[in-house]
Amino acid sequence: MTITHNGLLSAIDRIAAAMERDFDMLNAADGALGDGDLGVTMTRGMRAISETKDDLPEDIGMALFQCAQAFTKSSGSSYGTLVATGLMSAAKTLRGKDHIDPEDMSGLIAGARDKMQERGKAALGGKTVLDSLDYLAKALASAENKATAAAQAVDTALKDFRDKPATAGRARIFGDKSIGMDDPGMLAMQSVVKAAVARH
Amino acid sequence: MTITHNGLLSAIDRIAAAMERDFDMLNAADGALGDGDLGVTMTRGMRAISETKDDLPEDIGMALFQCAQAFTKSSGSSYGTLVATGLMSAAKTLRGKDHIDPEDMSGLIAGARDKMQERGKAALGGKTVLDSLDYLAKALASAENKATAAAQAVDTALKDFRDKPATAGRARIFGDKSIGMDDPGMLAMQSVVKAAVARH
Amino acid sequence: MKKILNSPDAYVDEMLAGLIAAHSEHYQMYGDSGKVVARAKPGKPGKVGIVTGGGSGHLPVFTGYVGQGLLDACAVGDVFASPSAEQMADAIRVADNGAGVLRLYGNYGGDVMNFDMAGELVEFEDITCSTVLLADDVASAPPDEAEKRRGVAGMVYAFKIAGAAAEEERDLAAVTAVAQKAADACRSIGAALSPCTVPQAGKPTFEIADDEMEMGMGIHGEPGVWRGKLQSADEIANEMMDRLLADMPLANGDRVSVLVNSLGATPPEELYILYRIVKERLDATGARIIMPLVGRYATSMEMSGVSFTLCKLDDELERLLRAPCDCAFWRVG
Amino acid sequence: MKKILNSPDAYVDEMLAGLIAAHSEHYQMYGDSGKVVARAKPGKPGKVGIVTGGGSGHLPVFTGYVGQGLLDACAVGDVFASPSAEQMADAIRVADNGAGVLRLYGNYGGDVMNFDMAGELVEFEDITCSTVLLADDVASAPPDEAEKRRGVAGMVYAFKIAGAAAEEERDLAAVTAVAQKAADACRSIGAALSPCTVPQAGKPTFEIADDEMEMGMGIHGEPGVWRGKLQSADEIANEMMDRLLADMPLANGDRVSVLVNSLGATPPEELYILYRIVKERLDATGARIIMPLVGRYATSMEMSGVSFTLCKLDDELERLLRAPCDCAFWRVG
Ligand SMILES: Nc1ncnc2c1ncn2[C@@H]1O[C@H](COP(=O)(O)OP(=O)(O)O)[C@@H](O)[C@H]1O
Ligand SMILES: Nc1ncnc2c1ncn2[C@@H]1O[C@H](COP(=O)(O)OP(=O)(O)O)[C@@H](O)[C@H]1O
Ligand SMILES: [Mg+2]
Ligand SMILES: [Mg+2]
Ligand SMILES: [Mg+2]
Ligand SMILES: [Mg+2]
Repeated sequence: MTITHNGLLSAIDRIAAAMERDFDMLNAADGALGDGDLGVTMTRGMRAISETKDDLPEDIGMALFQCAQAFTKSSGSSYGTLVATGLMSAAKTLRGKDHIDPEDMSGLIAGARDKMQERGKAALGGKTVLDSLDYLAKALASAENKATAAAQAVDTALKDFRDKPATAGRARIFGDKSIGMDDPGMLAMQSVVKAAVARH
Repeated sequence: MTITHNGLLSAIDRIAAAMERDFDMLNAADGALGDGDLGVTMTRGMRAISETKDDLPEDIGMALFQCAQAFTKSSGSSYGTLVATGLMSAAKTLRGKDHIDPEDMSGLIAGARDKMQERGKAALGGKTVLDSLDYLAKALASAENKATAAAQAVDTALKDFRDKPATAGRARIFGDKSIGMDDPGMLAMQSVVKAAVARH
Repeated sequence: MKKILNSPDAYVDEMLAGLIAAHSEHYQMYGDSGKVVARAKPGKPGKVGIVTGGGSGHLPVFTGYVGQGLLDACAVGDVFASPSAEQMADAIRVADNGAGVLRLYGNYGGDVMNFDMAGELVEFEDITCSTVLLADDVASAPPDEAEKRRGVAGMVYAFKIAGAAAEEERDLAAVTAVAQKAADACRSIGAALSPCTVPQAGKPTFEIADDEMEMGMGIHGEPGVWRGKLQSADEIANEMMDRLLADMPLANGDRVSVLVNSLGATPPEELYILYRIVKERLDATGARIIMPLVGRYATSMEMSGVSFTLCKLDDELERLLRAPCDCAFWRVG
Repeated sequence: MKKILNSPDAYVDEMLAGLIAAHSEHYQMYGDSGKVVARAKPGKPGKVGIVTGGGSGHLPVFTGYVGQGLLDACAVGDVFASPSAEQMADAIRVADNGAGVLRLYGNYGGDVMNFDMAGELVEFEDITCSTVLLADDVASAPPDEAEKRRGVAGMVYAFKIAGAAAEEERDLAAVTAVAQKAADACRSIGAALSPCTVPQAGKPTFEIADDEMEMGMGIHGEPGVWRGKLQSADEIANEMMDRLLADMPLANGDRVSVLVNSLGATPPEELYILYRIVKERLDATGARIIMPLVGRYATSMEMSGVSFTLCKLDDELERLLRAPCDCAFWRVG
C-alpha cells in the first residue's frame, strides 16, 4: 500500500466523493451532539483540497502541507483544524519524500494523533477522532493487509466507544446523554479512511 | 330633574357602578376599533372621582371642576381628556351655583360638546362621543321628561351612526372596516348617561 | 414573545425606577404626578426648555433622550398609552428655565389633546409654550394629508437638532422654527415581521403568519400598506427606499442623514445587511450621507422589524445634528 | 422568530459590508482571508495589539469592540462558528504594532485550537503572542473546574480594561497580566426565554415552551442548570444574583461594576426592571457599584433573555474601566 503522488490524488477524489455522499449523515450526527455542521466542514474542506489538486507538488510532504492549508482556510471548525493539524504533522515527517511507505503509516498516524491531542487538549479514550486514530495506528503497526486493517480499525473504534459518554468538544455538554450515540468526528474518520483505502 | 349636591353624589355612585359592570364590554369594544383600554379608563376615572366624593364642595361648578381634575389625573387616554374637558366647560358655567336647573342641561351639554370638539379637532358626524353629546343636547332642549329623553338620545345616536365609518381617534385607521361597529366612546356615553338618569 | 416583568401594572414605574437607579448622572424623577423624568443637571437659566412625551415601550424614545443637547424633560404613560395632561404639565414646569418651553412630540390624538390641555394648565403659571409635531411616517397618510401622518423615528432627529439649538441659547421662536424645519425634513417608513406584547394586554398587538411581513406598519401595530410574503433583505430595503425617495426626492449635492432603526428584536446584524442597500440607493441619488445612524433608536419593545428615516439637511441642520449631546443612550461629539 | 436576510451563506459577509459602510471612521476590512476587521486608524507604533475572534451573531461582540481604547482587530466566523486559523493569523498580523499581540477571547474549543494554530503561523513572522481566555459563565462548570467555563459577556470588561492598558503603552506582559486580572474578576450568568435562528440552520437553536425559561443557558443555546416555569422579574434577578454572589462573594467596601445585558430581543425596559434588584442586592453586600452598564453588549441575535456580569474592581481595574474608549457601539470618557 505504498502511496505515490498519483495514489494521493485518487485518494483525494475518493474521499471528496464520500464526503458529498455523507453530507447529511454527518450533519445529522453532529446535530445530535453538537452544532450540526460537520458535513458542511468536510465537504468544504475536501472541495478546497480538490481545487488545489493540479498544483500539488511531487514532494509528498509538501503536498500534504498544502492540503492542510487548504482545509484550514475553508473553515474554522474544530474538526477541520484537527485534521489540518494531523496532516501537518505527517507533512513535516514526510518532507523530501515522493511517496509514503506502508511500514511508516502507523507512525505517521500516531504522530498525527499526538499533535492533534496537543492541539485539542482532550484525553485519549474521550470518544473523539483521537480514538479512531489511536485504533488505526495500533492496527497498522502489525497488520499484514494495511487496507483491511484500517477499515476494520475505524469500525471497531466506533463500536467500542458507542456506549461511553463524550468528554470533549461540544458533545461534552451532553454528558451521559451521549451514551449510545456515535461521535460525529469518529463517523467522519470512518468515512475518510474507508474511502482512502477504497473499502467503502 | 334638578341636580343638587346630593344628586351629584348619587349619580357618581351609579355611574361608577355602571363602569365596573361594563368594564369588559368597553374594553372589548375599544379592542375592536382601538387599543382596548376604554373600560380601564372609565373604571379608573370613576374610582378617582369616587375617592374625592367626601371632599366635593357645595358649589356645583367647583365640584365638577374637581371631578374633571380627578379624571384627568387618573389616565391620559383620549376619552378621559375629552370627558374632563367637557366637565370643565360645564364647571365654568356653573361656578357659584349649588345646583343644576333642568332647563340649563341642554346648553351645558352643547357647551361641553363644543369645547371637546375644540380639544379633539374632530368633526361632528364623525361617529364619536361628540355625536352622542350632540344628540343629547338637541333632545334635552325640547323634551318634557329629560331623563327619558336623555336615555333615548344616546340609544338613537348609536343606532344612527352604527353603519357609518369612523373618522376620528384610533378608530379612523380602520376606515370602512368600522362600518357596522359601535364607537366605543359612544357606548361609554350611553352607559354613563343611563346610569346618571337611573335608566339602566 | 415572552416578557420579563413582575406585575403588568408596575411595568412602567419599575422600568423608570431601574433607569434612574442605573443612570442617576443623567436622569431624575420630578413631581407628584408620576412618570415624569427630568435631566439630572438642569439646563442653564434662560435656555429654552424642550419637553416630549408619549406612551412607554419605545426606549430610548422618549425618556432616554432627556439629556444635554437633547430634551429637558419627558412625561410617559403606560405602554403605548398617552401620559396625562397633569404629567405633561409637570414636565413643562421642570423644563422651564424662564425662556419658555417647546413641546416636541409625535402626532397621536391622545398626546395632542393632553399636551394642549397641559399648555392651558401651565399658562396660569406664566409659562409660554410652543408646539412642533412629528409626522414623519409616510405610510400613514398620503402627501396631501401629510399633517395626519403619525410621528415615528424621525423624532430622534428633531430632538437632537432642537436640543442643540436650545443649547445655543436661541429664543423660543428660533428653537421652535428650527425644530419645525427638522420635523419637515424627516420621512420614515417601517416594516414589521412580528408583534410585541403590551404587558397589560398580555397578548401580542397583532397576529402575523410565520412567513409574512407587513410593509408600512405603525409602531403600535397600526395597519400598513401591504401584508404579504416575507421578502429578502434587499427587496425590503429597496421598497422602503423607493417609498421614502418618492415622498422626498433627493438630488445631486443634497445632504441627508439616515437612520436604520430596529423596532426591537431585529438584531444589528440585519440592520447592517439592510444598510448596504440604503447606502447604495442614497449614493445613486448623488446625495451625500451625513452621520448615518444604525441601531435601536426608537423601538416597540420586542417587536421585530425595521424603520428607515431620512433627514434632509442644510448647513444649519447639519451643524446642529453634529453638535454635542449626551444621554444614557446616545452621545455625539 | 423571523430574520431579514438575503442568502444565509451571505449573512456574515453582508453584515460586515454594511457595518463598514456605515462606520468607516471606526472599522476597515483587512487581508484576503475574509471576515477580519481592523481599526480604521491603527494603534500607535509600539502599542501592544489586542485581537479577539469567534462566531458571528453576537454584535457588538466581537467586531463591534474594535476601536480606540479597545481592540485592534477581530476575526469572525459564520454565525456561531469559529473563524479559521488563517483569519485569526490575519487579525494578529494587522494588530501587531511591533510590541506583540494579546489574544483575548472566549473559552470555546474551536476558537482555542484555531487561535493556538494562528499563533504558530505568525511565530514564523516574529510576532509574539500571549493569550487570555474569558471563562466567566458560572453556569457552565462548577468553581473547581472554572477553567472549563465558557466565555460570555464578561469579555466586554476584559476588552475595555486590556484595551485601556494597551493604550497606556504598557508592554505585552503587563497588558496580558491586567487582562488576566480582569478576566479573573468577572462572573456571569444568563437566562434564556426564547431561542434565535442561525441563518444557515434555518430553524431555532432550541425549543422551549411558551411559559418556560431556562436558567444558565449558554449564548448558543447550551443547556443550563434548570428549565421551568417563567418566573417573575424579581425572582429571576434574585436567583441570578444568588448564583453570582455565591461564586464571587462581595464584602463591605468592595467595588464592583455590573453589566445587565440583553441577549437580543429582550428590551431595555425589562433590563431596567431587573436592574432594581441587581442594585438592591449589590447595595446589600456593602459593595460600591462603579459604572453600571445596562443594554445590549453581548447578544445572540434575536434570542430573548438576559445575562448579568459582575466585575470586581481594584484601583487599577477601576481606572482602566473608566479610561476613554470609542467604537461604534460604546464610548467612555
Ligand atoms: N478537543 C478535541 N479533541 C479531539 N477531538 C475533538 C475535539 N473537539 C472536537 N473534536 C472532534 O471533532 C468533532 C466535531 O467537529 P466539528 O463539528 O468540526 O466541531 P465544532 O463544530 O464544534 O467546531 C467531534 O465529534 C470530535 O470527534
Ligand atoms: N379626536 C377625537 N374627537 C372626539 N372623540 C374622540 C377623539 N378621539 C377619540 N375620541 C373618542 O374616544 C373614544 C376612544 O377613547 P380612548 O379609548 O380613551 O382612546 P385612546 O385609548 O386611543 O386614547 C372613541 O371611541 C371616540 O368616541
Ligand atoms: Mg460541529
Ligand atoms: Mg382606547
Ligand atoms: Mg389608550
Ligand atoms: Mg461548528
